[in-house]
Amino acid sequence: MAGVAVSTTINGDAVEYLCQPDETLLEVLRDRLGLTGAKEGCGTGDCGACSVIVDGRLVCSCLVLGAEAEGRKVETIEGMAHGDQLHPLQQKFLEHAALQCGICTPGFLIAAKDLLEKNPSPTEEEIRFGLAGNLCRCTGYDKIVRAVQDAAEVMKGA
Amino acid sequence: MRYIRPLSIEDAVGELAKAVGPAAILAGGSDLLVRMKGGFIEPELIVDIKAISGLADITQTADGFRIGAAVPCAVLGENKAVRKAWPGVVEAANLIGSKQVQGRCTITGNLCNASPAADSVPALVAAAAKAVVAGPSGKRTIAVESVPTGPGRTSLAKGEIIEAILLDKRPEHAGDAYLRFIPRTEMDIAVVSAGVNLTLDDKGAIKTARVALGAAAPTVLLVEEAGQVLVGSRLDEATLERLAKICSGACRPIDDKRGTIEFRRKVAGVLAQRAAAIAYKRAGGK
Amino acid sequence: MNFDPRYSGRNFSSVGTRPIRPDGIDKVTGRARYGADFNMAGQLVGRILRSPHAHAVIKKIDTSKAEKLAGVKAVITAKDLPDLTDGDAAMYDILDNSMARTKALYDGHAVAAVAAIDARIARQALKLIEVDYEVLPHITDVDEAAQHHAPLINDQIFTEGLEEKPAKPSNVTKRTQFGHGDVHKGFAQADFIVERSFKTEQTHQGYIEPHACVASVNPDGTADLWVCTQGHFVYRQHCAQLLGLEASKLRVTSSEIGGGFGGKTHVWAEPVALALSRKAGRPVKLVMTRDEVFRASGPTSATSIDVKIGARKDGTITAAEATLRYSCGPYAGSWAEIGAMTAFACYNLENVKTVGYEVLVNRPKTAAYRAPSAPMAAFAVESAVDELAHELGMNAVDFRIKNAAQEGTRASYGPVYGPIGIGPTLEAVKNHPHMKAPLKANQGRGMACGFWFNFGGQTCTDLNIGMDGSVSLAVGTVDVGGSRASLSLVAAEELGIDYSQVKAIVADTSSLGYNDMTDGSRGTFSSSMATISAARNAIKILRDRAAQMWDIPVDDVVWEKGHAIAKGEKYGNLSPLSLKDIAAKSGTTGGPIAGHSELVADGAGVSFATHICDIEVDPETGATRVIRYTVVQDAGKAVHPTYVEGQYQGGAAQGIGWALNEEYIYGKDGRLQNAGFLDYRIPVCSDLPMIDTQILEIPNPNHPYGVRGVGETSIVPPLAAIANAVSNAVGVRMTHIPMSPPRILAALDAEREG
Amino acid sequence: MVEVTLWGSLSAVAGGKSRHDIEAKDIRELFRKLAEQYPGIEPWIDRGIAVAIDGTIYRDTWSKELPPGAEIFLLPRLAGG
Repeated sequence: MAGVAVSTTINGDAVEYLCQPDETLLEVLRDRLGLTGAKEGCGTGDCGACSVIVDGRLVCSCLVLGAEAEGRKVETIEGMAHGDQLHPLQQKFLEHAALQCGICTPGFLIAAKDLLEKNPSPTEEEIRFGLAGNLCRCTGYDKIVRAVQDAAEVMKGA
Repeated sequence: MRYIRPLSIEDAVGELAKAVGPAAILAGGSDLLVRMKGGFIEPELIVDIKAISGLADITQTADGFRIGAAVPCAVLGENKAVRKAWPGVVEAANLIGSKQVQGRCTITGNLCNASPAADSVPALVAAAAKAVVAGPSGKRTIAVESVPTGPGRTSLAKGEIIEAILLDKRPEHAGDAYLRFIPRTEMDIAVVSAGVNLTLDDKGAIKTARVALGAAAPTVLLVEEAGQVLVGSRLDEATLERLAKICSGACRPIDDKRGTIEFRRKVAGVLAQRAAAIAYKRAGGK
Repeated sequence: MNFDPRYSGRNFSSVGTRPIRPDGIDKVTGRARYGADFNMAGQLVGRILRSPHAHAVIKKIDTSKAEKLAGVKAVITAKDLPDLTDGDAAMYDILDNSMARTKALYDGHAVAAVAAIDARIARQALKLIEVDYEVLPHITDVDEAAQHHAPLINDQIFTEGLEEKPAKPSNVTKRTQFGHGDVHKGFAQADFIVERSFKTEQTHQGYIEPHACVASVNPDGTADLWVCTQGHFVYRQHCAQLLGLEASKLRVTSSEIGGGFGGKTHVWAEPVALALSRKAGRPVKLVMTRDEVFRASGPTSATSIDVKIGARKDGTITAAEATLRYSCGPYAGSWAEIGAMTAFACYNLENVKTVGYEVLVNRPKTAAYRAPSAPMAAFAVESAVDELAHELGMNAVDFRIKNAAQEGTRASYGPVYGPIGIGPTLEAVKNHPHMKAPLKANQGRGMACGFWFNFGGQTCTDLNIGMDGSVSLAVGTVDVGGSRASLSLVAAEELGIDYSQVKAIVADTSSLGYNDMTDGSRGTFSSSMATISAARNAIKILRDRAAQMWDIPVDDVVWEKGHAIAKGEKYGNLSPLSLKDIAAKSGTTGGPIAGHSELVADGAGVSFATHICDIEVDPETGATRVIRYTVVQDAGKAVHPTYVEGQYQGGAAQGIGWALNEEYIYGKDGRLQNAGFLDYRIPVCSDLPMIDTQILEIPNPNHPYGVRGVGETSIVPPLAAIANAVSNAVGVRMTHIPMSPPRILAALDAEREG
Repeated sequence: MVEVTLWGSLSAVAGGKSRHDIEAKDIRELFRKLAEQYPGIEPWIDRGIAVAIDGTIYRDTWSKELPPGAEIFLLPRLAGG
């Protein structure tokens, strides 16, 4: 199996790595680059815990090959805060206790960020359908939806 | 195992044609990677077609639309012109998977995966969409319903790639719709589904109609009799009753983890009625 | 043991507030480390080979080809995990479940494992292991398995609890019985009797984090285990026993846990990872795939329950009876027993009898799932109660209020209740605006009650005061849903300092004494009791140090609002010393200041909830939609109300999934058909409405702050509440959970035709 | 002397009687005396028996005193989630 050399941008930084042709972006992030914020909940695109943004598109990194990241821009949870300044979504997730175990949280935050960038004033229904690709087993989603609503308000005011 | 990213369709076709072991085409990867993860396929060669020029584009032609094989469904959904002309096709494409999957999956991939439950396929069949096939012996254009031949099997020959899906230009008074049944509100595979495409005459009577059912047989079913029963009607109750009966009767479903034979038969009829009503309204019927 | 756990009414300053959790920032930035997020130098990848058969004798395993594959460092089978359980039947079952010994007992049962330098080689190696199976007839249905002619899963098991020892082995491992009075007499007095049979399918806890661990065994017999677990001390005991290690030499660190709900209460793959590490001489990381999680861990029982309830015209229940059959997987369990105890716990009954049967099936070993066994029993009982109310022409809430248990009632499972919350939750529901909201066509409203015991248990906590006056709290109960925040609040409350001065962590097994695991809703109840005790011990020392600083007798020093105060007019010129002041001088007043506590937190207060649910049903497709949902539950005292609400909402959501769509689907071949989140359908965000909550606080007399457990009860009522709502919406009594669209449509069609 | 009630299945190994009068000051003594009288109970104690004293369930505090006249009920020790 021949390794594939990849040059890409992750959270604004130029990154190079060698990966196997069948290795997923999730495996590259976690096992090669030490970016363990994206989680593997299923490996089949059904839970959203591995969500990242590639060239402005929300994707499951378990359904992207590491080789496909060549020349792309990848955003992960590790790049969501700016320095010590949390993203409003991160802050609102904390304030609303929108997490219990927290394993789904990075994926939800990335998906919610993508949602609010595309639709800054979503209705509750739009939030619920927009986040339907992210499974949470702890919260019943109530506080997650409220945190996203609150963050949207804050971000509009900013 | 090799991963390649050809820049032309000819190169892609050439690589696929000369591949010794199993080869796979990668566009969105939302089916391919799941099958690889499950160990169902172990390709020797992965051909990523996303860098091929033109494959990521939606173009409006004199005859209608050409949707490149690498256009993600999310991009299709953002295209106002296609959405206006073929709302049923677009809503079907936008039902595949989650937002995350939408950013990757393609209608061409959905077609070539050849699942009887594929969401976009009944809508494409109802729309009489065509597929442009590039292969070692040149290009040909075929009806989408001739692509899947059974669960996971297609009529494509070795080295062949579907490079685009074609949708016709819409006449006045035309509308299509797609509905599927899933137990949850999102994330499920269709238990059964129906796509309906109608054109109306100036008086609001149905002039042409195509009805297709998903997850009702080994491949997506084009139910010609169902289309015929609609023609000439204004979707009165008796016609809808007959539509449901014909659709339920046309099903050859199975019992599986997603639903029962009885359920699929019955709900196929219900969905066909409801999709017809939506398509009729979209076509301007009252 | 001079700690007094009794409730004393007080005004709280920290407890009851809603600060941000201490572990929150790591979790929103991706820095929190879960089971699979940890690595060790030289680490190998472990993978498990699993049986494709539901029931088969393992005749031979040939691992030679796998061992020869380059990059493979160890291959193990049951031979590498010899039986050291010394007659401990429960541990033997855990061992056999970790690695099948003579028979594969379910689809997914582990039969061998490899450790290799990467995942690809490990996967390849699994394919090279040759297992010679003799396939046996299998049985997966709980009712069929209980029949005499069913294939036997274990021919050494004879039904326990029968009057006479049976002559033949059986898949029914145990019969248990609870109740009091005379049900025959009671039914004779009834004017109305409802009698029905119910079924529930098997569900999985569905935690998003698969089981994961990193194991490292050293040649000197010391070992480390990093693992996601609900109880690292329990995992240490299990692993030490199964591998013949000394417990104190095995350090287990609990990672952040990505959900457990009962599914991470005993070991699964951890002994395998340790055995691989021991054989390979290198650390081994073992992470289950989602498919393995479904096939080989977790699930709850599938059940079959018969209920009979009789009442007089005035609405008094005269007798209640239930027979409950619960599947245990292929190993003996006590799941029906819990169902039999909880079934009628909400009611004041003169004559009640419940009988439970534990049934072996070729499915994964049943594990606890949030108030284990109670939701199914409540589904059957609360459905029948609703139906009986209809027959009597009584309002469903009023009927329950009339028969609700109260202080002094003899519980159906035996003891007499102290102060309890079933009556208050019912009254709150009766007066809730939700009950009066109008319903549209095809919509129905249901309500139901639920009960859970709540546990206490062995608990050990350290509270250390730094020289800067900040407080670190080391607890041994794993934080599954925000308990570090609650326990910091408790420490702050007791010490009289600000929440921000306290930082709680979960200590590893070498840093703290033994703790039972976080199960039975015990985490906050038990550890808060130990934290209060530890804080009180620290205060004794703080007073002593203040006395030294002032050079006055310690008896003249009291502790108030975070300060030592010299009591009496003679000390008028001594201004109070803050905790910070005393801590700063600790180096010269006797050294570090700490409070420790080791106790058994007993006397957990039972918990009750009542839920209301509105459902819309599409009569043409059987599709359902939850329109509105309300949870009312007694918390005793809500330490961090936001996380209490979170527990209520989360339990309700899991119950909704169970009621409507979640189920294990087995093929005729005994193989699991839906081992993934695609077809094991847990609720997604768009499936649910906001879940309203109302917290009631009826203090537990056996906790200083009145705390009861809150984690589990919320999953008990939903199955029944939703079944009642669907039944009310469509006019057909639903008796089979989940009420998936095909089942609802079939029930509607049967009604229309018949 | 305290009156102790056993749950259904346990009474089967205690002479078929659910109620027993036993001279015991705490849970430990209660278990010991029960085991002396009915050896069949011993494995049940090993597996875990909880004791409800006036409605409050004790699972591990064997030193818990049994107040005269208290309502004592034995229950199986349970698993939770």
